[in-house]
Amino acid sequence: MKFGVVVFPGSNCDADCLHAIKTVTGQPVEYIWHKSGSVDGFDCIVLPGGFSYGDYLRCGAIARFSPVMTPIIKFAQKGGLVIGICNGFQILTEAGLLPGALHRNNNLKFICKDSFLRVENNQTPFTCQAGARAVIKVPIAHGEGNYYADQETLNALEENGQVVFRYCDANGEITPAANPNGSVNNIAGICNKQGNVLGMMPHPERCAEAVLGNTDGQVIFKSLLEYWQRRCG
Amino acid sequence: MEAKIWREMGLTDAEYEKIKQILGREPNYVEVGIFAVMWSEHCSYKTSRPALKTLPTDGPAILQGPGENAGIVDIGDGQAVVFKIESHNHPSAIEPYQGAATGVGGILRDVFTMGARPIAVLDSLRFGDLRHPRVRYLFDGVVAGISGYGNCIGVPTVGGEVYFADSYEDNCLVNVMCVGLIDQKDIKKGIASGIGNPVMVVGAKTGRDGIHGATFASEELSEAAAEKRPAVQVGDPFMEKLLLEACLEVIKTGYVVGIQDMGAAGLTSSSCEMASRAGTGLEMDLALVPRREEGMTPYELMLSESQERMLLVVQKGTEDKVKEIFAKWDLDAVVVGQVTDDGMLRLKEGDQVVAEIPARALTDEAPVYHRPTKTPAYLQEVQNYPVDSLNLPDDYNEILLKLLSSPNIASKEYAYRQYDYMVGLNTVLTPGTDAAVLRVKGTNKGIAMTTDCNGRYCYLDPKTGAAIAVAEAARNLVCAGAKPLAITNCLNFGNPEKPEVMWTFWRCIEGMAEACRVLETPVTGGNVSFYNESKGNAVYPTPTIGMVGLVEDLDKVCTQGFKQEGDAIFLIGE
Amino acid sequence: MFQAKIYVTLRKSVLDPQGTAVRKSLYALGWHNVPDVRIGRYMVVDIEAADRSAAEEQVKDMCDKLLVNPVIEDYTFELVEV
Amino acid sequence: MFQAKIYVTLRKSVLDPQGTAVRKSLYALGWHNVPDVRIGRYMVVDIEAADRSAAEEQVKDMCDKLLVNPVIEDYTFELVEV
Ligand SMILES: Nc1ncnc2c1ncn2[C@@H]1O[C@H](COP(=O)(O)OP(=O)(O)O)[C@@H](O)[C@H]1O
Repeated sequence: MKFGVVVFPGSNCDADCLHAIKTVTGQPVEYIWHKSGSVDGFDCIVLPGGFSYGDYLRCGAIARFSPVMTPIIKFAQKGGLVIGICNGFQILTEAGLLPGALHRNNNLKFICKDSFLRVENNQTPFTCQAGARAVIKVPIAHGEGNYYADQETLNALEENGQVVFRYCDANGEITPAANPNGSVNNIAGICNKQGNVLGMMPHPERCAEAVLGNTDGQVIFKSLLEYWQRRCG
Repeated sequence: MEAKIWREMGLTDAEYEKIKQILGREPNYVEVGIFAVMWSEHCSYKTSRPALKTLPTDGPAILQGPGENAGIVDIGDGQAVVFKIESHNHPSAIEPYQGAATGVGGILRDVFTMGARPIAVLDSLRFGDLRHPRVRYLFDGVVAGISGYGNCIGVPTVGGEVYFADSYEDNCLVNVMCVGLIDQKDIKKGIASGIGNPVMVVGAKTGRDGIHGATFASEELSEAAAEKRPAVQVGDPFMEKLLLEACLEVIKTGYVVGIQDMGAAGLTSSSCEMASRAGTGLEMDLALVPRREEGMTPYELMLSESQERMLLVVQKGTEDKVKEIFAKWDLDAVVVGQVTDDGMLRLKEGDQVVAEIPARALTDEAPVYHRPTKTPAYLQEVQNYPVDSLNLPDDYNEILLKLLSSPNIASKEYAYRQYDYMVGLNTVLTPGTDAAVLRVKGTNKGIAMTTDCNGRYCYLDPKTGAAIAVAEAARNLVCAGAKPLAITNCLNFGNPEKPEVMWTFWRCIEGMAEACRVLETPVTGGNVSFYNESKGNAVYPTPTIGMVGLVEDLDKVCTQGFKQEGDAIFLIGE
Repeated sequence: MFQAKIYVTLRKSVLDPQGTAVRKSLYALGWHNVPDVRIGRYMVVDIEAADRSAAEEQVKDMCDKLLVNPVIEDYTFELVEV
Repeated sequence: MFQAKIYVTLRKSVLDPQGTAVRKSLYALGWHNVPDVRIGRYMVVDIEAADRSAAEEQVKDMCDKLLVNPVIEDYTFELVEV
């Protein structure tokens, strides 16, 4: 299985994603430059965190028009696996691959801390190795992770099981206090209707090695590999 | 030239005479401006140099001591740590967000200009009493600025300190330290060697940012209204991120002979320092410098402090390849001149020479002052304070709670929560413990780092206070499981023309030197910030220490806090 | 040459934490007579165009494509010849 | 009740990285006829005041005290009765 990590100007978790994927899955992984016109040969595309184009105008708004996004949108529409983390999630919403929008945290500040996530749907390619309603600890680091969608969109997301992760407390309870940024319905990550595109604000690549004190994020990369091997094996 | 002009630029009459002697003629306006910034306290260290010379700077691990953009220590396996601390006090007191943000930008450039990838930032902050709205505004703005710049560029801010005391009320202190990692073979220096090698300006376009405020009133500038020259620079962390990646990429190619960031005094300091270190000259055509605004004069181009720019000397014939790499990152890279053999900094506008100064006259030959010192009167009073006469409290619980609620002792989570301290996947010990520890990928080693200083101790006893700052930093590293290696320092003091301030400065240096000798942590560089005064009084003498150490075995790092019921508790030391 | 002044605001249904924070600060400073504050973006875009209607069309297009996110934002703009 | 529309822009020679990024992005999208973009803030403040001149004075005061950072920003505002 070959992973590609897109490098936009201003991406800063690109190297982290590459490192984590290599360490956890042992699979080949390469950078994809934002000016690249093709994503041929890749089985999973990662849009990493960071501040693409400085987050100027709106997070992800300018990156969405990078040349590489044209083949990525095609790839996604054909069922290719795409995961956007933090800024990558913002880019996916701006590009219309995922519904809704991410705006400023309701405390108006950048927040860097561990958060607990409840896996709301473990039937996706990104979570198939997680237990039902599993609780994982994954750090967030963002200033604009406040997920918004109008009521109609929300209803559809909930009905279709597109809400993949929700902020919860250590016991898996979905409470307002566990919501770090004001996201509607405590949403931390969603997928598209087909289930092949995931966007999440927390950073699984930051908790995928024992030396960093937490390995809960591994499950996402392991799930992808497992899903891929099942489908292709 | 009228005396008014050089005086307004901050030169004394004697300094002006010295300039005339050096040049053997009257300087022109641009030249006076260049001398004025290079001989300013900020660039020349003219007051602090004699004291700084007494600091220990050598040791087995030191690869680069003071004098370059940053210091370097050996951590084995052909790797090294590059680090430096710098102040951005005055800009932050005017515009806290941008002042702090550009402070981060500047110190990052000092580290990646050596070829190192920055892996961590630490901050050391001082404000007045938080009950004042203005102080809260400064504190909020500074933290947001560090967060805004550091997070965006993707270098984790992994530690620091904050203290609040009245003496910092109008004059907050914002010291930022950056730590980078490098393979020793990639180390680059700020030298302009190789006669005929091209000189390139890279990064952001030059604007009228931060040109010395004192020169507003002088004649040549009168047509350009003050509003055209913002005294505050706005940082562009996105540009810096591109610059960082492009510079590291270009340094790897081997085309780069020398590289230096344009910090204070921009093009002026970078060009004459690079030439002077190499014993060469530089000739530049200012008409070629990319600019943000039309009609900029040579004076403005030379003194602009626009952020996110670098000066490069590359091997002749590699210009196009260098340009290609910068173009890949959507950045300008423009040849503006070349290295010469005559030791002169020669500036032209097209064919016309607009300034011609021996490069060394601006750096090594800058004036040095041995300013008078005098024991401050307050010292005797505070040192003789009859501590024994204090009443003992009745309720220690109440006192403890009171202490814990002091902003100086309370958790600093408010600040570090806003910093991305994890990006980079190296942070093994995160904020909230004695020192930060970052792993070195591919090894089982770690680098520990901390910033420390108790200004109040330094106020009460400057020599012991400074020694305590070094010792505290060392203890913090040791507690994390590291062996202290070396320090960088940021010396924040009041007006050095006041003998009392100068006296505390000297004593602090003495204490620091002694502690560094004893602990075998030499000084690899630092920064001096004078004229920090609040309501006419100096801030507490605040010699901030930034220290790095080596963790040989990451499995042995240690965090503070009791771990398990039943564990024995020891108190060690005297 | 035309100059477009574009005003972008958060849609009514979207919470505006920044506006709320500013309203509270104003209150704390003694302005108890400010029931609502909304905060948006103000963009000034210079544009070379043959005539007003061409400029108008292009500005609209820029807003729809890049400058505004219709999921959370509304916009209006004015055009002046300069 | 009055409504103040406040337009805050960066002062002329202050670097506007955001505006520059947007201009470059518009260029990449094919708008080669946009020589300049400046980005600022737009605030809508509702205010109860006895009359227009009282409202005006208060809005000015708010801007100077809180809403605008005079070191790097300029502002103008309009007032309408609502
Ligand atoms: N301004 C700051 N920026 C980042 N981290 C900070 C800052 N201030 C304090 N910290 C972190 O908070 C923790 C406690 O700091 P401090 O109260 O200064 O501890 P100590 O007095 O034990 O050295 C440390 O991990 C320190 O790095």
